[in-house]
Parts: sequence; C-alpha cells; structure tokens
Amino acid sequence: MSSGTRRRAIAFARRLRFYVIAAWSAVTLNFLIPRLMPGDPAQAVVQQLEVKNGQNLPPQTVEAIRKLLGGVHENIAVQYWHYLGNLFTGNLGISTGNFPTRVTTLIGTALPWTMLLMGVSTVLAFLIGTGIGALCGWRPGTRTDSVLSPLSTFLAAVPYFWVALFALWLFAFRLGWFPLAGGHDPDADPSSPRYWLSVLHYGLLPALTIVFSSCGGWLLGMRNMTLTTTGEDFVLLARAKGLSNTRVLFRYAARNAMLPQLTGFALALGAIIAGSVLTETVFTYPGVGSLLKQAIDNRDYPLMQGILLFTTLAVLVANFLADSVYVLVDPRTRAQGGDAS
Amino acid sequence: MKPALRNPKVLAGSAIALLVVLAALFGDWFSVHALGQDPHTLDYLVINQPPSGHHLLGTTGSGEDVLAQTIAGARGSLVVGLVSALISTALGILFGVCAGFFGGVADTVLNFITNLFIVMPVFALTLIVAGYLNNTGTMTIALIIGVFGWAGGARSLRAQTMSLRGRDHVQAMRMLGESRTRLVFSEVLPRLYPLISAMFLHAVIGGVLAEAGLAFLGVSSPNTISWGTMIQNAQNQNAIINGLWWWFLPPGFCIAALGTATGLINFGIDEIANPRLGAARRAAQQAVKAA
Amino acid sequence: MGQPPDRRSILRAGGALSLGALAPPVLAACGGPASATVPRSDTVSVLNKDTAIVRNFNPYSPSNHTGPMGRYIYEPPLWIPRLDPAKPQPWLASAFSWSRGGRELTLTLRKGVRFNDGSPLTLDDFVHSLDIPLKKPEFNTAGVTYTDVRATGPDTVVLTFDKPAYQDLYALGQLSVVSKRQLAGHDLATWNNPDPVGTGPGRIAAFTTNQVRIRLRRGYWGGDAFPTRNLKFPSASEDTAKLLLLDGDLDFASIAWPSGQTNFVDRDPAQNLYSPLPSGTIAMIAFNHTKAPWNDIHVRRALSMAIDRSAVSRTVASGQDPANLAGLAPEVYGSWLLPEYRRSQPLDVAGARRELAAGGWQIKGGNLVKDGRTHTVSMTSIADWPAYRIMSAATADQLRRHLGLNVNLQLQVGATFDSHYNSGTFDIQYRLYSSGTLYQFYNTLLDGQGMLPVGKIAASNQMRWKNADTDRLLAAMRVTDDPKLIASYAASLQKIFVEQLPVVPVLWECIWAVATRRYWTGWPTNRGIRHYFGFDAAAPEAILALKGLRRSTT
Amino acid sequence: MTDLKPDTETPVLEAVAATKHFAAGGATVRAVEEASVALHRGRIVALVGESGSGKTTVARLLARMYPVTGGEIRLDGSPVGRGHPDREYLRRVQLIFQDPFASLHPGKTVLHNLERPLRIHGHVRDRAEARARAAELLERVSLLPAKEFLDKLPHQLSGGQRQRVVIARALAVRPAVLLGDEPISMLDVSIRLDMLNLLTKLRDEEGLALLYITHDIASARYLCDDVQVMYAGQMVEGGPKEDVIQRPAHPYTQLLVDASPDPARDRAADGTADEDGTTLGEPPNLADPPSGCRFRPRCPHAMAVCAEAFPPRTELGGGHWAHCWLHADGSGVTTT
Repeated sequence: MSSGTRRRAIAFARRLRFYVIAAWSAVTLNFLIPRLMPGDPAQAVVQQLEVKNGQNLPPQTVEAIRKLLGGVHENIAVQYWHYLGNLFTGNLGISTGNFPTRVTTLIGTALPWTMLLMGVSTVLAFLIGTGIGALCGWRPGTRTDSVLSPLSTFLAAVPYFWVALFALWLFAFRLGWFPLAGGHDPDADPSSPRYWLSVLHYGLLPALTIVFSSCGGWLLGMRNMTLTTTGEDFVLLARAKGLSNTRVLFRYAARNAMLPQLTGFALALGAIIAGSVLTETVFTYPGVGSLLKQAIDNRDYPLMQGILLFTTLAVLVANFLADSVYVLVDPRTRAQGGDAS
Repeated sequence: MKPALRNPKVLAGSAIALLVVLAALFGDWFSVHALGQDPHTLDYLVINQPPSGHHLLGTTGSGEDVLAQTIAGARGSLVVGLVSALISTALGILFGVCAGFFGGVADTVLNFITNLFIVMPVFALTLIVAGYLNNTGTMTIALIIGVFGWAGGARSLRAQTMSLRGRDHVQAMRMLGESRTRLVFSEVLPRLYPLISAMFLHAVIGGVLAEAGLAFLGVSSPNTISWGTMIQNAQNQNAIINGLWWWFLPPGFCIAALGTATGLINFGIDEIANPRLGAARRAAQQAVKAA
Repeated sequence: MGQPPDRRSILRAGGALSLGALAPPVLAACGGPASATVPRSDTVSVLNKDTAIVRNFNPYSPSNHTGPMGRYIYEPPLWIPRLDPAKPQPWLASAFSWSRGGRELTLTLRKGVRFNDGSPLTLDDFVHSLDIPLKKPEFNTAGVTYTDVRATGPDTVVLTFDKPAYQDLYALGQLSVVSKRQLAGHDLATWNNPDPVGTGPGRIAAFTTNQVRIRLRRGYWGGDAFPTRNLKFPSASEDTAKLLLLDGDLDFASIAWPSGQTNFVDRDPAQNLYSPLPSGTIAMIAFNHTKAPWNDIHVRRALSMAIDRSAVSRTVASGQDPANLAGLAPEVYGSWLLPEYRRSQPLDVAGARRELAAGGWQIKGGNLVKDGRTHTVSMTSIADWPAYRIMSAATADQLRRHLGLNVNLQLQVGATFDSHYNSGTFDIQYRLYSSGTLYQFYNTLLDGQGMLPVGKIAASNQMRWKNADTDRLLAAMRVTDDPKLIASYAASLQKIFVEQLPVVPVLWECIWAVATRRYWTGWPTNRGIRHYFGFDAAAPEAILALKGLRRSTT
Repeated sequence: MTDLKPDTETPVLEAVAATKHFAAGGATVRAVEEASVALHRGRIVALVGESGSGKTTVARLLARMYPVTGGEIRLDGSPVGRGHPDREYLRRVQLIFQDPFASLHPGKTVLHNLERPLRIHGHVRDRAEARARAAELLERVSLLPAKEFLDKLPHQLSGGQRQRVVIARALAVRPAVLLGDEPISMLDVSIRLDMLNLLTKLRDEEGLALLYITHDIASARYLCDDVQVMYAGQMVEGGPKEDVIQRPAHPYTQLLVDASPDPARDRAADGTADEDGTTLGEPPNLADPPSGCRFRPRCPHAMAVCAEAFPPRTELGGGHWAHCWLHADGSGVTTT
C-alpha cells in the first residue's frame, strides 16, 4: 500500500514538526526563564563562601566575584543569538557554583549515575507494575486485586521522599544493610570488580524505594486498561471462541492495554532526570538530580538552565521515539494518520 | 449525591477529607482552646520531647507542639493543594474544552501549548522557577504548581470534549440554533463534571505532594506551616537520625491519608458513574492513546 | 532514641550479606594497584561537607567545592592566624616590612621551596601570583588592595598601595601562590586545573566525586613531620557524616551536632570528642540605621537590656554563650578587648523601660509609640539554618516577655535575607557577623565613608551607620602601624560600639569539632586549641594542625 | 441545471452539484461528488444507498453542518453562505439524527429538550407557555398522554418514543424542511411503520418538505414521492419512486432493488441481506476512488468508457434520470 506508506510518512513528518517546534519553544523558554526571574548568582556565591568560611568577605573580594559572575549587559536579542549559537556547539556555559567548570562537564559526569539508577528502577517498576496490573485487571475482585489496588492508591499518595527517608533510616541506619550515601565505595578502585559490586550495593536501596513507590501507578493504569479492554468486543469474541485464558490475556487484552502503558513508559523514561531530584537528594547519589538540587541551593543559574534544557530535550526525544513506534504499531494511528499537534 | 454517599469508598474518603478541611478551617482555634497549644509558639524549654500528656505528639527541635503543627499544617497544605488544583483545573478546562470544542486554529494553537506543557519536565520546571523566586510565599508556590500542572487534564478534557462535540445530542442542539457558548456550558461541561471532579481531586493531592516535595528540597515559604515544611524542618534538624519519629511521621501520614481519601472518592465516583469503569478514567486513557 | 549499640557489627554483617562470599576472592584477585589502597589506620579521614565535588582546583574560583583538600596544595604568602588575625605571620614570604608610611610592603620570598611537581618556587612565580589580581581584577577573589607589584631583588618583591595599608595584610593570607609554568596557556575563566601544582605538602592521589585522597610528599619546605602521608576527604552531608563518625570512617568533621554529647561522646567518652571552637563570630541584632525607631539609641539600648542572653543561649547547642558587650570574642581579639567590656549585657528590664522613657517611647498594643506615631517591630532571620530559627524566636520571645513588645518574626531564605541586608531594605535582622582583623571587624560593619544609599547593594556597612567619630577612628587606624595608637583607636571604637550599640550582640557563634581518637589524637578542642583544622582552616593552620596529630596508642 | 420536475414550483431547499471532500491524515476523502437534490413543499424525497455512499453527508450539507467543497445549497432558490447557518436558516431547515438514543442529552428532561428550541426561536415567552407548547408538540407526534412525558428523562423512554421527541423538538422550530437521516433504522421493526405514518402525516397535514435517507428500498417505496440513488458519493439515478424501483435504469439500482426484500415483488429469497450489503460486494475506498463511474469495478456492464469519465445525466422521461453510459448512448446526449 503506497498510500499507507505515504500517510505514515506524513504522520511522521507532522510529529517531527511538533517536536522541532516544541524543542525550539523549550530552548527559548529556557533562555527566558532566568532572564525573567530576579536573582544574582554572585550574591549566592558570596553568601555560600561566607557560610563556608564563617566570615564576611572583604568588600574587594565581593567586588571581584561580582565582576567574575555578574550578569551580561548585552542586548537581549544579541544574548539570544549567542545562546542559540552556543547551544549548537554544545556549549551550555560555565557553572557559577563550580566556577570555572563547564555545565556540560558537570552534567556529563552526573548523567551515567542517574541513567543507571533511575533507568534500571523505572524499567523494573514498569515491568512489575504492568505485570501485576494485567493480572489484577484480568480478574478484578480477586483477593490479590482487592488488596493490591487500594494499596497502590495509598502508595501513590505517600510522598516519595518520605518513604525513601524512612527506608534509609530503617535499612541503612538502624539495620545497616545498606550504605547511607553515595553511589559507590569511595575506597574501591574504579577498575576493580569490588567497585562494581559496590555500585550495585549502593544503588540497591534507592532503586528499591523507587520501584516500591512507582510500581503502584503502573499497576493501576494497567489494571484499568485491561479491565476496559476485556470488555471490548474482540476480547469477548476471543473468549467466546474458546481460546485459553492466558492466550486471550496475552494475545488480545494485555497487548491492547499495553499501548497507553508504553506511552506512559516513554514519558516516564523521559522524566527520569527530573524525577531523580528527590531520590538523589535523599540518598546523596551523585547524579543529575543531586546536581540540580545543588544548582538550586547555589543559585547556579547556568547549571539550572543546562539541566532544564537537557531534561526537556530528553523528554522530547523519548516522546518522539515513543510516538514513532506508536505510528508503526497501532492500527488506529495507521488508519487515521492521527494528529500529533 | 445520595448514591455517592452510600458507596463505602466515597464515604470513607469523604470522612477523611472532611476531617482535613475541618482542621484547615478550625485547626488554630482547636489547638489553642482545646489543646492549649499554639502551633507557632516556640517553647524553647521543651525541645525534642517525645509524646506526653502535655504534648500529645511531642515537640519539635524548636519546641513547637507537633500535634498543633500537624493540625495547622492541614491549612498550609490544603491551601496549596486547593489553589493549585483550582488554577490547574481552570486552565485545563480553558485549554482542553476550548481546543476540543472550537477546533480549527484555536485547537491547533491550544493543543500545541498543551502538548508542549505535557512534554516539559514539570517538576524540574516548578522547582527551578520556585528556586529562582527565592523567598516564595505559599500562594506563589501554589500558583507555580498550578500553572505547570494543567496540561494532562487539558489533554483528557480535549479528547472528551471532541467526542462530546461530535455526539448527536450536541449536534442536534446546535442544529436547533443553540449558541456555542450555551452549548459548552449546558451540553458539554455538565457531561465532563465526573472527569473534571476526578481531575480536581487528583490535582489537589498532586499539589499537596508537589508542595511537600518542593519543601523537602528547600523551596518553600519558611513562615508557613504545612506538612511539607514540617517534614523539611524535621529533615533539616535530623529528626530521623535522632530518632524523633513523632516529629517526622505525622505530617507524612497526613499527606498519605489525604491522598488516599481523594483516591477513594475518585474510585467511588468511577464505580457510580460507570459500573465497569469510570468514564473519566477511560477518557484519560483514550487521551493517552490518542497521543 | 538514638542508635542501637550493636550497629557496627550489624553493618559489618550486612556488608558481608550483600557482597556475600564474593568479596574476599575479589579482593584477592585484584591485588595489583587497587590494593595499594592505604589501610584505614594509616589514613587521616576528614569530612568534606560538599556532597558532590568537581575536580576543580582553579585557585581563583570563588566557588570551587574542593573544600579542605585544597589547603594542602596551595599556600599563601602570609599566614593570618585565626586566633589572632591582627598578627600576620610569615609563610611563603619569610619576612615582610612596611615602608613609605604604609604605602609599600616588601615581601621576602622563602628559600628552598619546591612545588609538588618538583620544580622550585622562583621569584617569577611569586610575582606572577601577586600580579594576577591586578591584571585580572575579576580574579581578585583574595581581595587584595595593592596597585603595583615589582621585584626589587633576587628574592624580594615590593607591593605598592595608594593609601597606607597597614590593615590590608589579611588579603595576603588568602592569596594562592601558583606555578607560572603550570598556568601558562590556560584561560583561568574556563580552566579547572584538575592536577593542581602548589607549594603545599599535598598531591592529589585519587579523585572521585565523593572522595578525594591526598598524599603528602617528602621534601615539603615546612618539614616532613606528619603523622601519616595519607589523607582522605569523604564527601558527605552533615547527617551522613555523623554516622560515618560513629562508624569510625571519619576521624574529624567540623559540624554542629546538637545532641552530640549524648549520641556521640557519651557512647565512648575516651575516644569521642565534640567541642565548640571559638570563631570570633557573633550572632547579633542588626539595625537599619536609616529608619525610625532604629536610629534612636534609646530603643537599641532598651532592646539590648531586655534580652536574657543566657536564656537564649540555652535554646541552642552548648558553646554558644552570651556575647560580651563589645562583640569581640576574647579567644580571637583578646589582646584588644577592654576589661570592662568582657562581661555580657545582663537582663535589666527596669533599665530598658527607663531607656524607652528617656527616648519618649511607649509600648502600646505591642508596638513602639512616640509622638503619636506607631512603629511595629519586624525582625527577619535566616531560614536556612535551624539554629537561627530557634535563636531568633527566643530573642523575639524575650522582648515580648520583658517589654511586651510584639516582634513580627519572618524567616527568609539566605539569598533574600542577604540581599535585603545589602540593599538596606530591612528593619532589624537577626544575623551572624564576623570579619578578619579587629580593624576589619569594625571597618566592614561601620565604615561610613562611601556609604551607599538605601537600595544600592553594599558590601560593607549595610546597616548604613553614619557616625563621624567612627569614621575618624577607622581612618586613623588605617594609616598607622604604631601599636599604641592602634590600641587607643581600638579602645575608642569599642567604646562607641558599647555605648552607641550599632548592633546588639547576643551570642557567640562557634565552629564545631567532632573527632574520634580511634586512630589519631591531638585534635583541636576548646581547651588548648592551637590551630584550626578541616573546612574552616586556612592552609597554614590546616598543615600545622595536621602536624599536631599523633598516632593513637589505644 | 434545468429540471423536469412534475412540480415546477421553486424547491424549498436544494443542493446543486454539491461536492464534499474531507481531509484526513494527509489524504482526501471524496465523500460526495456533484450531488444534486431538490426538496419541495409537501413532497418526500428518499435518498437511497448503502452505508458510506454519502447520503448522510448530503443531509448534513443541506443542514449546513459543514460547508460544501463545491456546488451550492439554495434555500427558496437563493444560494446560502458557506459559514455556520444563522437562526433564520435553522428555523427553516431541521435535521433528525439516526440514533434517538444519542441525540437527546441524557441528563435533560423532555420538556427541556422541547423548551430550548421554542425559546431560541422566540416562539414562547414564559415557562407556562413553553410547557403548553411542548405538550402540543408531543401530541402532534402522537406521544400521549403528552403531559406525562414532559418531565421524563430520555432513559425512561423507548426508542420510538425518543425518536418522536426528537421529531417534536425539530418541529418546535416550525421548519419548512425536515431532513431525516435514517430516522427509523435504529428503531424496533414493530414501530417503524408508526414512524413512517407520522412522517407522512407531517407531509400531508403540514406541507413539510422531507428528505428521507435510508438504505431500505422498501421503506422508501412506502413513504416517499421521489427516490434518488447514491453510490460512493455520486448520484446515479433518480425520479418518481415507482419509475425508479420498477424500472431501475442504473445497474447499481438494479442490484439494490434485487437485494431488497420486497414483498410486492415476492423476491424475499434472502431476507437477511442487510445494509452492509453482504450480497452487494464492497464499496470503494473514497480516499482513492476509481476513475469515471465509481460503480465500474462492480458493474456487470462495465465498459472502457466507464473508466474515462463520469457519465452525464440522461433524462429517461417522466422525471426519471440516470448517470450511466449504457443510457447515455441511447439518448445521444454525450458530454465529457
């Protein structure tokens, strides 16, 4: 079907157009937010140093810091132009909180940790939640369902960091099963297996808290989707045809219920960085979330800006990929061409 | 309303929610007159006291009565939750219903903005904007949470409105000469109420949680008592490490209880609105599907 | 409450559980370079409070997070002892002398100093280091005030000042002496200097984002008498640091631990140590002197008299005792402090009421009233530190109890709090204050010359104190190095401070030392402190304090 | 565009060569091509065709629910604009939807449904009057006793009762034209006849012009005066009903008539032949329709010329016409 291919290509182009405009909007928003907000990074650095040294800084030092970190006084259009130019060359500026380190260097160091911790636990939470959710939705009202579904509602309402702090207190502090902070054994040599085992050990508790807190959402979503789908004609038909329960569940019901779950999953993957702030703050994990927290504490605007931009683009890319897969997979999107914007 | 209140889930949820609302409205009066404790008083002679007859839930590291603070926190948290939910629901209706109903250029523009906000990392944005705004007041925080949190609801509403717009009864009223404004308010909106109320409840607990998260990260109004700032203060003063569970546990439990209450009410509404599954929930999922 | 006593053994068991039987063979297998890891008992482990550090040893960065380890690499020309900042000591400059009435300073470069890359410290390096803040004022993070640097001999450098600068030596204690060769070709505004070259004894041995190891080299100019060559700086939050201290993973941390006595010291009094160290910092009430009623001495005095400082002191950790009248900590400014000002302001409610009456003030409905005009009292304090929340609330409570004054206490996050202070847009603030030498102490706080109008961001005299006597005394103090004259000016400044009360000192602030003697002894305590250590110390102090440690014999 | 209608008076409502194309996901769906239909006072025109033939689109074009892509709609002989219809237009033309279950707001009473149009068009001034008029309307559609029905909610009514309410609601406007989009297809077979009689009554007693859309030849034959047959968006044949049904000129009409269970012709061999046309084959994809005559791929008489162009209108006498090359030759009127 050449017209089908063409239609798919058009749908694709439309989505691409949306994401390009969205990316541009995000980039521009990112440029505007710090310029619309009051705040003075030099002041933040001065305050930080005064706290660190326990002393007020001499006026000359304060002057020097103002010169070093003070604002740019160019025309805003010129600034925007420079900003775009810098973006294309991968230059996100220099962190004021870690002067003179490049923002890209900081994000680059922190990113693998976040990807590792948040990526693994998001995938785990998704798989576990979706699996149990499909079972609950398939047989609503069973004991598993009647316990797990309300429990998930409760879990979704408990502040994540509160659970995490409690877990940290119980398992790391009272019981001592896990380390209290960090991402790896600081004394281990990065090339040794001991180091990698320590990475596992250090990451386990944070990962478990994420899985614990977030799989409820997947569970509920999948349960309800499965419930809806099993009421639809094609599933009833499949059941009437006498196909085995498992076959109907996996071939028909779950498969169709999965589509919205997958979109959610793409969103969740994209939101990993943003979601890592609380986890990494609680567990002092050396990822982008901690970096963002640090940036906010230090009023490190270039770093905040860089992380925000990076995060937004990550979400956009994840969504674009999910959308693209969607166009290929979902028969409805194929038939109608859909509209992304 | 009657069948709703006969549903045990709705009943339980409403009871908890009512308790929180009462605490928010009359909590200060109750604390001062019934408990004899002012949540704002720092009694620096009794710091970090475990629960006792005088301080039923003990005292904080600054000598505040934890029970009085927890009751006072209901107002702080609920105000943020309600205000942010009002803002996000209003924006959601504005963007979602307008886009879905009027279609055309309006839809293109509004839906683009909606999608843009959906793919933005909302929590990070909220955090950063709140962080930029330094000494933020409660209302500013509620405003930020609301302004960044409407897009998901708008998307559901748009999908639902589009489907309603195409329904025969709406088209029929339109063919009778009904004005578009009246169509929105009398034909479309009433049928969205279950979805909107579910969205609103969801947004309330979302706002409470977001405020707590922001407070935990140090972005909060330092002069307001909310469950979030209580946890932040407890964390700041090492309540966990020092074993001051009475300080740390109550605010978290309250947030969880309020969240569960809204969840129960939503569940109940779903069950009433659609014995199989709530129309609202389905619409939300279709919205996801449509993405 | 607290931790179960057997936590350590459980921790070990947990570690064994999780790493399982794998751990020993793994350790054995990777013998080679990894096992070069120094045993804990041969390492001094000091807390680095920054939780995420960056390999940034740029000495001009105002904000590098390399914390205490930088102290073992870069050294300054002079040492400004924290406990007597008015008496600078030679460091890399082996001698210094003033000429031309305080307009020229001659520094003599110490001989035989080598950088940690083995190259010698030359006069060229020295001049270059002193010259950088002049060539690039934005890198003047040390705050120097000289206008010219000139080598005048094989090992002498002359710094020229516009004005007599006897009081400006402090900056030379902050400046890092760097290797010209290493800096060559690098843009200081973008360069991280990941492998720093300095004259200090240390060299980076290993760097990760949560721990830095320093190896002390042989051939350090100051001698080799270190108890060990291995230092490590684990990064941890203050909470985590407490647990690391309990576990013996940290030897020393400079953190406040309000329950430190019960939760740490009492657990093992022979080994564990928690001590406040004097810092010369005061917690005080600062007034906006451009505003009524704060520009009225009677009101300020009444406020000061109505505070029971020992009651406020009891609300915070021990060691934060009532400050004396002059606001000069005896441990730091002891030689200047007039005996009559050593005592603290006692609670004197009757006196406070008399002062108010003398100024024509009444208290009605919790507010200050004079000539029919009502002034509400609003005090701001910093929200970032819990101790300040408590202290300021206690202070406000004192005023309510004793004068019936309703103090509207608002907490502000640090940045907002400071920006209001700097622009003079506040009523009264409860804040901490500390600044270098005695001259700097008064000058930064009270110098009325070049006072900025309200709304402009000021780096000194943010309270907008305008007093001709103060200005005259500070100006005179700047241009003399006669100890007798300086002492008399200092006495007059103290008198103004005590009588005019530009600020109301409330409590002393402390630096807290938490240490364990499990591996090392000789930690600084409030009894017999010689040198500061850890985060708050300057390079010479840190190096000397390290030399003062001894291997534990227990 | 001359008409050989038996009735020469100006049609109340008319579609002239109306064309509608929809854009859908990058493709163009050619739903209706140059369709013409004229509605006269006191006459019922049936528009017959299978699902997807474009008959509903024609009705909606006439109701101006969306604008025509080409051609025009004329009310009382004068062309109307392309925008949303004004109240004046809606007062003259009313559309009745297929599904009586969906076309009433589930939360609104019968009275509310009737009151709104009365109020919108200023036919009543107060509540009491509205109630009285609403009761009259219900009596006109034989929903008796009218007063009892006024306060009922849609779900308390049967399908037939609802469709009567829907018709009453349309009548409340006092229209000249009623467009019925398969108004009886969702109703129980037992009450369909009642509804048809109601429509006949409205034509006869009130002189309404009616467009009756159906896929059911039998009901068209029972009810209407004229029949027009649509296939895949094109009008293929039309004329007085007996002419068209008894002597279908277009192969598609023949197929349709043959498949119809017509008791009159006693050919109800396959009574299950239904609207989905299991016996009629598959309709073409309107996003990519066949060239020329769209019935060509299914036509037993297909010729080469059929692929080249859509056949012109051939008058077969007595107002009977067809678009088919079979007859175009015979008449000698050939245009391309």
